[in-house]
Amino acid sequence: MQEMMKARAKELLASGEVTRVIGWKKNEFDYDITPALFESAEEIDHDFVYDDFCGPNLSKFTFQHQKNDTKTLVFLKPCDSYSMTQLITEHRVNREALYLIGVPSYGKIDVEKIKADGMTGILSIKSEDGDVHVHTLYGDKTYAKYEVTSERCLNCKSKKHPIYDELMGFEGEVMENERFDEVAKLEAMTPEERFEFWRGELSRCIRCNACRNACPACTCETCIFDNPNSGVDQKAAKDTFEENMFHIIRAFHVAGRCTDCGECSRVCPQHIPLHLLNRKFIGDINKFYGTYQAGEEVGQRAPLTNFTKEDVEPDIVAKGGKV
Amino acid sequence: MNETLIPVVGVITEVKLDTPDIKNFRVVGRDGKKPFIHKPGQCAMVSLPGIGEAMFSITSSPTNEDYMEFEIKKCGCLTTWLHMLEPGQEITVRGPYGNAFPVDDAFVGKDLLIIAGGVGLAPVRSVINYCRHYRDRYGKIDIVYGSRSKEDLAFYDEIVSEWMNPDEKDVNVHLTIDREQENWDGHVGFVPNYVKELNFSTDKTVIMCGPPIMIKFTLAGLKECGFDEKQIFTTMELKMKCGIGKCGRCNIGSKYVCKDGPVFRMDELSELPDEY
Amino acid sequence: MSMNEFKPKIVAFCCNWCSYAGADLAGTNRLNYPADVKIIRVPCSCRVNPLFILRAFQRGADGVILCGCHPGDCHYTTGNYYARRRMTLLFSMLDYLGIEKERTRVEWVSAAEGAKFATVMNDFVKTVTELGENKRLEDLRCKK
Amino acid sequence: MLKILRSQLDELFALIAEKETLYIPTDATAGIAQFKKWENGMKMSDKLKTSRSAKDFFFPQTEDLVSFKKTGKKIDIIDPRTETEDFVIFGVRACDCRSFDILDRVFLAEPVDTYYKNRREHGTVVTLACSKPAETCFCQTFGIDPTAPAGDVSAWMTEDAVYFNANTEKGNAFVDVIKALATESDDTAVEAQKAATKEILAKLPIQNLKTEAFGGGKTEQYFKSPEWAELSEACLGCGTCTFVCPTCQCYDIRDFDTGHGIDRFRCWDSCMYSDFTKMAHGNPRLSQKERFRQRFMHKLVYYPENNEGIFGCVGCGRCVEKCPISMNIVKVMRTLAKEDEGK
Repeated sequence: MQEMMKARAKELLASGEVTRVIGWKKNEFDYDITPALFESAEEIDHDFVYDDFCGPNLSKFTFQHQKNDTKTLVFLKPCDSYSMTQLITEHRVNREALYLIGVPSYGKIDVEKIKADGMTGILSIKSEDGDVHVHTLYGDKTYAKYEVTSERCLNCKSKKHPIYDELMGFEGEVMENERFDEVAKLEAMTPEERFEFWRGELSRCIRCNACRNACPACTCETCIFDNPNSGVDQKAAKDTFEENMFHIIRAFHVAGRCTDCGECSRVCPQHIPLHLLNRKFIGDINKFYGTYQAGEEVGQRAPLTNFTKEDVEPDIVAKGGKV
Repeated sequence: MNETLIPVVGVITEVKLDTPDIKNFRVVGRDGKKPFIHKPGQCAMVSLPGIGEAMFSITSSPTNEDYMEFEIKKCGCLTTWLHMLEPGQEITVRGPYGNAFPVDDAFVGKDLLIIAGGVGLAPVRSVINYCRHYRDRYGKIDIVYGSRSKEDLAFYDEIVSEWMNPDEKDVNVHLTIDREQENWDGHVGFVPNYVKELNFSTDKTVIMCGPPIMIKFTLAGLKECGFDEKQIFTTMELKMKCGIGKCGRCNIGSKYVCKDGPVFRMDELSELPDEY
Repeated sequence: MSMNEFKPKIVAFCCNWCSYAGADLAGTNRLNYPADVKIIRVPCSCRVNPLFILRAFQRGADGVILCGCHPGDCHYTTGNYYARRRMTLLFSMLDYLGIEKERTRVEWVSAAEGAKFATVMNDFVKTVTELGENKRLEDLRCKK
Repeated sequence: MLKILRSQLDELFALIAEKETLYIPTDATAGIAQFKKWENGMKMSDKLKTSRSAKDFFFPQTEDLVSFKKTGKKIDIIDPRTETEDFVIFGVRACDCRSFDILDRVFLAEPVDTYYKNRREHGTVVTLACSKPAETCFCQTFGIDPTAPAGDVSAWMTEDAVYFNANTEKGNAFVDVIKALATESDDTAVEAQKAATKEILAKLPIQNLKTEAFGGGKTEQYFKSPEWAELSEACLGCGTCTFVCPTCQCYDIRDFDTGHGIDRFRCWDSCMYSDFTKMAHGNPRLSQKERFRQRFMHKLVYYPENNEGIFGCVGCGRCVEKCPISMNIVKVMRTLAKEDEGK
């Protein structure tokens, strides 16, 4: 796949159809992937990579390239593709300035899972035929790929590309998944238990804003948490209330627009399962207002900017959320 | 122990609307004396608790023993609030911060050329009044000051009644405004051009403060006239939080404006990266 | 603080056109509801931003109730339909984070329903009193 | 050198905690270790590094500076501080320990930051030598020997025992406390561990980066480098690197209205944030490129310029691990050093 992508990118560059390519590039380690801009065939030959570690969602990296006269080629995984559709719906990107190629994703490896297993001094990680070979200074180990696949990929919502100019590989399907199981487990707890759970998770937050800045739905020019006139522009949580508030408000602001790409949890340096907040909103929206997947098609109306006269009453919450 | 991050209370004793968007605040401590001693060009952190804290230059001369003055232009959140204050209101101040103009060494015995634009007169006014106080130590003093209009000239009353007073020995004030207006018979035009027109002799020491664009063109003009960068002093301002070179945001290269500045000699400044 | 002494602080956001008038009516009809209910008048129930609700809790509210016109009766035609969706989702989220769902409520009270306003408030205060102090979404700095 | 059996570790912690508050690294959740106040039964993490650095102990993420009470036009100033209690941090790695020196040079320089100084005086740092360095470690680049960490007390942990060696006055006091449990020992086991670790260190992939290309006086050369644009291309502008960094010391001062007064507190800030230098009339660092450049120039050029050539990085590798887009100081150093060679 990587070679196909490289070849196609070079072809499009050579033909002048596009002048820039947004893809991924490898760093120091096998698992270290940076989104990168390529402008020549040499750069692509040298650095371009597409493998099981290419987690970063490229949809938001197109922002600075949409005012150019010439087109930018962007490779999109199915997740990125949903985010891109949502951004186009919200008029945040200029579709005309982009050339989108959908590429399949076979599940990305979460290196944190490998590290959490106690592996350190990792020199290389190779993913081949469903096995992941980890070579370290302190010995080698082989995992079955599903053991170290990231949570978001294990619960893949869709392998379909809602938008593309060109598709590589196959036309994927919307997947059956168990992504709401964890949410349901939390919902089944008592308020005390839930509170304890979230306190434990959110108290680790260092307010680095990585979740916000990586999120393809967080596209405000000035975030409310950066706006000195909002009264909530705190840089660091001085009190537990503020940790809660930041995450509640952030989740609320992307409610109905979050495509569940899982970037927030991937980038969190403190391993806070932020996707569980977003999934709660997604789950509730599905339950209360009918199944809705943000980024499924261009021009969809987001649930929170929409209503029906027959919407459920808010006391549904008090009744336990059963419609 | 000197608690640099804990301010002291200052009482506003007088507020004067100097121009449509600039107010002059007189501040003393609770004991009626000046909150602290400073040198010309130094700054203080002024704050209204709950609103914010910001660095302002102390515009009064150290030779003024009675009170401290701040000349504040309304342009952001804190300054808007400050403009709403009335005499008797308490604020907090801490300082003094930064270096000062070398009034006691490099300037001594020199002819001074002071160039200011808009509210940029505030920090150099301290120098002017200090030099007027110790008149014998310095040579001639030329002041070129410009603003958008006559109304926008800060300290206009003081300029006319004191600096331009015929009794004042060897102080020449050259005022200019940007555009023609009624009841103004002085010079019209931008400061950089006016400085060139006045064609000063190049043995003067220059002190300059004003908007970045004015500094840029005046500097170029002065160099054209034959001034050396070593003769020119200016004062800088960047966002500051601590005032003591620790919070890490007011640096230009390896220099912190709050600690190593705000007064820079032009040749020192040109060695620093262009990020201000 | 023992339970029988505990008086909850309740913030009630009331829409200007219906619920605030409803509260007025309750007052002129001399219907009793606890003084612990602090009413904040808003132009429309959909003016209430999630931050308002959180801020109320931060500043020491033990319960927050939002009152608006009955769906279909909004002065601005559709405001309360949006508010309905927002608050449903927000309160569900608060519950998910462990802030008991009984501490938050939405009620539709028209200008003519003074009696309903009083009943609702009495009932809500009773519920929150039983729950006790809000400790999960408070800002300790404001409690000093 | 004192020796305590690892089986006695719990006893040791209890003994220390009897006198002073004790903090040890412990596992918080999968893959994350953090310093926590020791309580009975708490196990020490066997992770190499805590997720956040140890700078929190002396320079916490948020701390109250001063409070104000406003009545009418009057303002009263209240110093909220109470005497800091003595505390012990156990298990600080060599890199984090060096970071305290770097922070000292900022906070203890005139005018002294008394908040920081107070904590520094009351804290005893017990370092722990590394025996299992990770691939992201590059402390040797900055002349740190992870097998012989500094601190008030240095400790080495082997399979079955922990060895202690006091380096300072405070360290001696600490050693006096733990003497009850310890036996005197020679340093054979420690030397063996050092040798073994050094062999591993030699095999680390990003150790020994070139530092010759950096230092004071290089401002002009690197400030205008064309490389910054490409390096900062993917930067998200989040504060992860600065917040996990043990040497990043920038802070913001903010006011919070509690409803009955004003709390002025300081909190960590990040030069990567767009509002870091934003003023009412403009911003000298408009794009992420300038902010990104500031962070690395500060560590590699500005800081050494002001501090006798000492770099503002300790090679702990946290930014290498945590950056959402895997951009880090290692890559910056390599790219710029290459550019330097080309000159």
